[in-house]
Amino acid sequence: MADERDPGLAGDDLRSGGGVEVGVAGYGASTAVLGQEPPEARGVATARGRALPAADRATAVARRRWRQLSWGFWVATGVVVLWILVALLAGVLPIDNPNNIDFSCLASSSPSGAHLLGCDPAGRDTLARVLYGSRVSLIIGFASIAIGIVVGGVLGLLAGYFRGAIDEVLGVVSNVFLSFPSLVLGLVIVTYIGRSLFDITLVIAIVAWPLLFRVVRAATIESAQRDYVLAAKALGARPSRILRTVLLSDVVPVAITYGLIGVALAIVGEGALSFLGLSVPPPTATWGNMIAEGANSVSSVASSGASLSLLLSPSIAMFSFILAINFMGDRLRSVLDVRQGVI
Amino acid sequence: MGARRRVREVRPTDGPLLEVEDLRTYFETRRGLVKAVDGVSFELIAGRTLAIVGESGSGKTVLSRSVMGLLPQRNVTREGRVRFAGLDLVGAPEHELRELWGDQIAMVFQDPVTSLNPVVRIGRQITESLRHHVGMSRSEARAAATALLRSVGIAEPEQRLRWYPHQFSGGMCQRIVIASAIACGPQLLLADEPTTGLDVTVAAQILDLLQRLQHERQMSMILVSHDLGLVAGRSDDIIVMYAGKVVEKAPTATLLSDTRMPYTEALLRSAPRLTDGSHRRLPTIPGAPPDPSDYPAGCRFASRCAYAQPRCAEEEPPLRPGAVPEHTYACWYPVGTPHGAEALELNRAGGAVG
Amino acid sequence: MGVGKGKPVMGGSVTFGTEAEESGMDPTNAHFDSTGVMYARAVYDPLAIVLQDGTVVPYLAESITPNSSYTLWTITVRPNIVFHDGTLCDGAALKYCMEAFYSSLLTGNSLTYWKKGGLKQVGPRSITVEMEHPWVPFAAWLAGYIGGQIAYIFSPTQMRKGEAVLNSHPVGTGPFVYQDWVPGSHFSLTRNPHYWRKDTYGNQLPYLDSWTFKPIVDVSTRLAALQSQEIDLMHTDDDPTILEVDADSSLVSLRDDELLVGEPDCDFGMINCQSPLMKDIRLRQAAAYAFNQAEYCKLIGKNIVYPTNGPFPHPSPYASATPYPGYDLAKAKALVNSWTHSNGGKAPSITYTTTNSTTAATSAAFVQQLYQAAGFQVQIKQVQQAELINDALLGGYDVFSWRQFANIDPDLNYVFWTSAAGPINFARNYDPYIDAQMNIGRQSTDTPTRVQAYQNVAKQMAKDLPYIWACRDVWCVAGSKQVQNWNNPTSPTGGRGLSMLSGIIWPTEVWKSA
Amino acid sequence: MVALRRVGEGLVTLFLVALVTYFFTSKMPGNEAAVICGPSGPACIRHETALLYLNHPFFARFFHWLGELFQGHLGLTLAPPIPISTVLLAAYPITLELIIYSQVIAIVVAIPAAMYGALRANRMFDKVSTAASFATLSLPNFIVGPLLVLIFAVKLAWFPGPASNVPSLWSDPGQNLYVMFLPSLTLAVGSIAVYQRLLRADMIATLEEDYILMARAKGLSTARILFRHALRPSTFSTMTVGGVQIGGLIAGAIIAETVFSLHGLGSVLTAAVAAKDLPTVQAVTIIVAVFYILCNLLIDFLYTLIDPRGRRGRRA
Repeated sequence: MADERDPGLAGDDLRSGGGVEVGVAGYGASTAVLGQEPPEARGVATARGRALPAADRATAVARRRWRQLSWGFWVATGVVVLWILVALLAGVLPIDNPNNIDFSCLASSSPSGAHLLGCDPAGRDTLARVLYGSRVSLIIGFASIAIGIVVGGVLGLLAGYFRGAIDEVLGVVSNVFLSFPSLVLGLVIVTYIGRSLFDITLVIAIVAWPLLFRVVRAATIESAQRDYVLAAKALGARPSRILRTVLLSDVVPVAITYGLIGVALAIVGEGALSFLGLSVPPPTATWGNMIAEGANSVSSVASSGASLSLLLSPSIAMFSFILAINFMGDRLRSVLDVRQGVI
Repeated sequence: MGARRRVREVRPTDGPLLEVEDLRTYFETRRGLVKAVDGVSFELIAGRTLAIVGESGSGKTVLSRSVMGLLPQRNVTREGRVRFAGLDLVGAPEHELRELWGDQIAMVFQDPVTSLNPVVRIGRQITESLRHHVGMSRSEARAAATALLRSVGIAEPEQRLRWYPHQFSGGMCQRIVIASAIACGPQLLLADEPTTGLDVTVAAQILDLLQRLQHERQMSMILVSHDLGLVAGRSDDIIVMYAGKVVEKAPTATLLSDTRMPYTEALLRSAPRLTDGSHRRLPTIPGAPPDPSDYPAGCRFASRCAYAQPRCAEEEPPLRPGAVPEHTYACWYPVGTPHGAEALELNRAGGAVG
Repeated sequence: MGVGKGKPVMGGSVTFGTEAEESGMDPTNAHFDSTGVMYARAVYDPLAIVLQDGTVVPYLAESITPNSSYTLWTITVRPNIVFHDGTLCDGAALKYCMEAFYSSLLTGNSLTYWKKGGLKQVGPRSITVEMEHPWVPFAAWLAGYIGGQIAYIFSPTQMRKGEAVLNSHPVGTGPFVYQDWVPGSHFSLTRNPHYWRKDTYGNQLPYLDSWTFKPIVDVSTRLAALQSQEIDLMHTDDDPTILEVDADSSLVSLRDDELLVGEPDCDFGMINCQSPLMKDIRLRQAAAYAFNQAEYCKLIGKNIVYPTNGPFPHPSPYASATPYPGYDLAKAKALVNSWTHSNGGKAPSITYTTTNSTTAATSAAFVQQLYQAAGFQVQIKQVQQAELINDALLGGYDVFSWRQFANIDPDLNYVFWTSAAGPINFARNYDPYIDAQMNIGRQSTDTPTRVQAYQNVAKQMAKDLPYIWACRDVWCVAGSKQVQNWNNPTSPTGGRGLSMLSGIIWPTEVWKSA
Repeated sequence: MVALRRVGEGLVTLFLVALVTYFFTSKMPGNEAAVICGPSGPACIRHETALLYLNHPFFARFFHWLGELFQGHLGLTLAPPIPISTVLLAAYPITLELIIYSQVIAIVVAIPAAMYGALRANRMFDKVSTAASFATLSLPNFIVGPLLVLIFAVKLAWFPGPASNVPSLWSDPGQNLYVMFLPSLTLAVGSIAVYQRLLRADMIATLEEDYILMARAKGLSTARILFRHALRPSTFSTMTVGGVQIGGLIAGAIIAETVFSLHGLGSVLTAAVAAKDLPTVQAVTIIVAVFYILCNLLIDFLYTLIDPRGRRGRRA
């Protein structure tokens, strides 16, 4: 249909780069993106089999979609799984105790055979601390988002399906929480709740639920207006049944996709609190407090290979995990056809 | 219009204002090479109106843009010859073309609402080419724009200059687009389906406006349309395009009275007439145009043609002259000839056409 | 060193990087630590100054004289001295301040010897303080070291302006005038043009136009700031940092390890003697036996510091042998075992609280290893500096990593060691014998008797074990070479003052070469 | 009408924000007093408790606090008792400068990068810059900051490192910009990535629009088309996100101030949280939230300026 093309300024693949895709974690900035109302969808394929029963449609579409995942997705998944394994198995890996002090490593703490990534100024093995540090990040990242998805998801479904007063109230409540910059809200709640592993998980869940609430609510509203839902309603199906169908076919992919990005955001959030010295207190190793220590030791003039390793090792660990999980989220989103503008 | 600072002076020549010779425009796409314009030739005498007619997908829009050179910068092949006022436009670098665009050659696009930048006041959209090409000062350009708006029939032009496009109706928008296109007094105006999306009355008004402006300013005009009926009374010559090629070309009156190409005939039949009853169902042409990246051998219309014979699918018909010298067409079994009648009869008997 | 020599230059400004921010500048209300004492010395004047040999001589005061039984002290301030706000610093002002100190919930704790209503103005510039009992080293309290905040005389006018006004905007008679305080960022002062002191050349003091304190809690950042000349002076007791200072030839530094006056700071594990676990003496003994002082001072203290057996390490005049239990792992294990047996077979699980600096982390992990070797379960809790004192006050701890007790006279630790002052005895070791010895130390005029009393205190502590001694602590003040004369304070009569104790110097006579 | 409604909503949100802030920062009575009193003992705690209204029910305390807030009484920091307003007045320029400078850097870098990428979509530059943006979005600024210190302050020594004195912009603009460059860049890196992605995507869509073709047919130069015609309509998503971006920027400022030991609102807040200085936490939080809400209102307003069709507010 060359005739209908607009020979504009752009190159050939005009449509391929379109769409708003900044729902990537890493910043408050992108937390921010999650908090947005839907911008008008542009160039979104809507040729979905609307008339098909939801379940058939879902499986058929899913089968086709899984094949579209690139090798990059599987590499990213591999990285994420690897870190999960590390976090689970840190205790049985052949590494030092992360709080153990090697006094021979205090003086010359550059990377060596005994300490592959060197030691921190306190003589603790950097490799061990990086690997153990994954525990705090991963536990808080996954647990807080799990809580957030359960709370935000249920509320979002209810608000999106029933609308009315419940939607209004929840909308105002989530709005209030979103009126704080996320890190500031986190800091305020830390003052109130405390800084144990469980406390920080709770803090991040409190910060995260309004975002997940919005995502799920928007997806539910969109889904509730689909023909097959309207038809089911007209036929007198019970709300619980409709919610189950809607939940299965339309909302779960959205929740999973944004949940993944949420995990990355939660880990960044925990990292920021840790970096500020306001997350799980030392001596527990976290990526955030290690980066803070590394930052301090590189800024003093007497920086060495050890302080470089102390800064770079946890940074690379965190970056690799966040990048991988963001990439997974991004690929899943495009493959599951979660509307980029859905929130 | 004040002191013009022309970047390039275009001298009037004796010959036609525009000569197009074997123009080809191909797009490289993932699905293959799309031959949107596949060897088109025509001439346009200064002051005349040429209509290019065809269905969507026939290549007429690309042709109009290709004539101008207004094509994407990558993955496009444009071959042949386009001479405008003695200048060769094919192969000319874009910065040279830009000096002509908007100044000597202007274009009016299909959809007036999307052709205007929604976030820019219409005043600036009209004056920017004046300021750019003619070098007018802000106030000069403003005065000129006011006059232009008045000439395209917009009341209270001074106030309206400060309006945004969304504050106007579709018809008004098209008037504004036209005003901005003719701002610099181009010699050639390309109007690409200027009435799409407008209702019939407004469409007629727009076309009348274009005709009036053309006469007043002695422009040449190329009017691209899918509606043969609409352009019939407003053009001097008509080119009928199908699948990237010219299939019939004639002065308007000749084409209407002495149609040769079955495709033209089909287009004519599908055009509404004022004499028709309001509920007459228009016949449509069965089938769809061929895939532009994979044209069939022979006549490209053959698969949809009521006259088609085996030869049509094998041998591509050349353009051949009709009764008057300005009339050419490409068909083995032309309408209104014994050959054609015979072929049609044969197909009717075979039941190929209902 | 480039300090103290040459002809002073007028003008310039100096920034001092401190280890912490202060909680306030009202001496009746805010507890001054090393940083606070320096802040106070810049804006206030103490009534007295301690000299290099330990004698206390008048400073803002013209005279400080006791009666023969040390139960009535007469303090007279110098003539014609005015506060920064123009208020005259006279006998009335002095009485006002002393009354405020007496009624303050903070400093009143230290003044239990004062007779109620025993404060009288006896002349235009003089007051008398009547004591219940003799208070021999009272003058040391007026020299303004840690605990001796009653030395700092403030403007009554400012105090009367309302609660917290003085605390945030101090007005004294000192060499510098309060200009601006943004907590956590800077405490800025400008030269007091009407200061009462002149130097030996007759120049008006202070030399500098302005003085700024800049709290930089992280020690490596503080050192980096000094090296990049963002600040001119800093103090620290962080041993790895002291080594870095030594290695940097562009810096001039001074340590307080040759001190012969009073006692230095010590590093120790402070035990909460009332905590459910640690009130059992066996566990305190086990903790002492388990602690390898020699290794600790070598590895953590970088050999800058050395072990101590009590609050008066060598070369303090009060140093002596004590029955402090040295490192003996077998005895430690046996004691923990015996405790475990009598407590249902569960090993004692204690919390070890410390700050969150790198050195603190290293130290805590080392201590953890030592204690775990003896059979303790040890949880390390690292808190921010700001939280530390509250945790100590509220008493919710087992063992605290602590640094304290530097002073010019052991009597200044009266409130911390006796049962008189409640929660300020952070270790909550309420021992009548120690109370009695501290009173002897305070009331005796005989120096050997005093020394004996404090040595008895040290010996008793070695039995009560409220403190698990690690090492004496060494402070270091470091500066760039342009900053002069910060180690060389003088008394108004030209006597050589104590140069530096626990990171505290005098800003008054500092100058900066061009 | 719409504006009035927005303002009304804003006020309600502000009230609730204040309530949430107060809820999370008012602990059990007594604790705050204990922190104030330090070594001064229980008598002091009782005194302070009464003074601080701590022995009243939650809502009484809340409205008392809100009343004080309305009169501009932010109270005193816990220790030392400096008026919180003094502290905030000294701190806010750093934070504001950080945010503004970073956005200037981000815009200067992101707009050309996005334009060039969109113009040559899916070619080398575009692919590299898009991938770089994606990666950058996974790089938290507490990693970016130390890396910038390491490279530009420690190794290359081009810029001053942490704990530098920042002269005010008015007294010494050159030095101010010089010292603030690295901290601002720390914040800018994330913004660049966000803006590049959004602008590029929108720009690609805009370049397909008819009016761009029309502008081209007028013979305008590419630069003119990009800046005059394509840029503004391509900023809607960026603007929408930009409002919320400010939340991220405030978070980033907290981090950057910590990395570079700058005394801004972020370090005031962090120190206050660490010291459990509740009045200061309350004051900073409420001010930051107000700032954030106002910024979003402002962006709504800018949005209608940029999109003349959008008299209905932000595209939602």
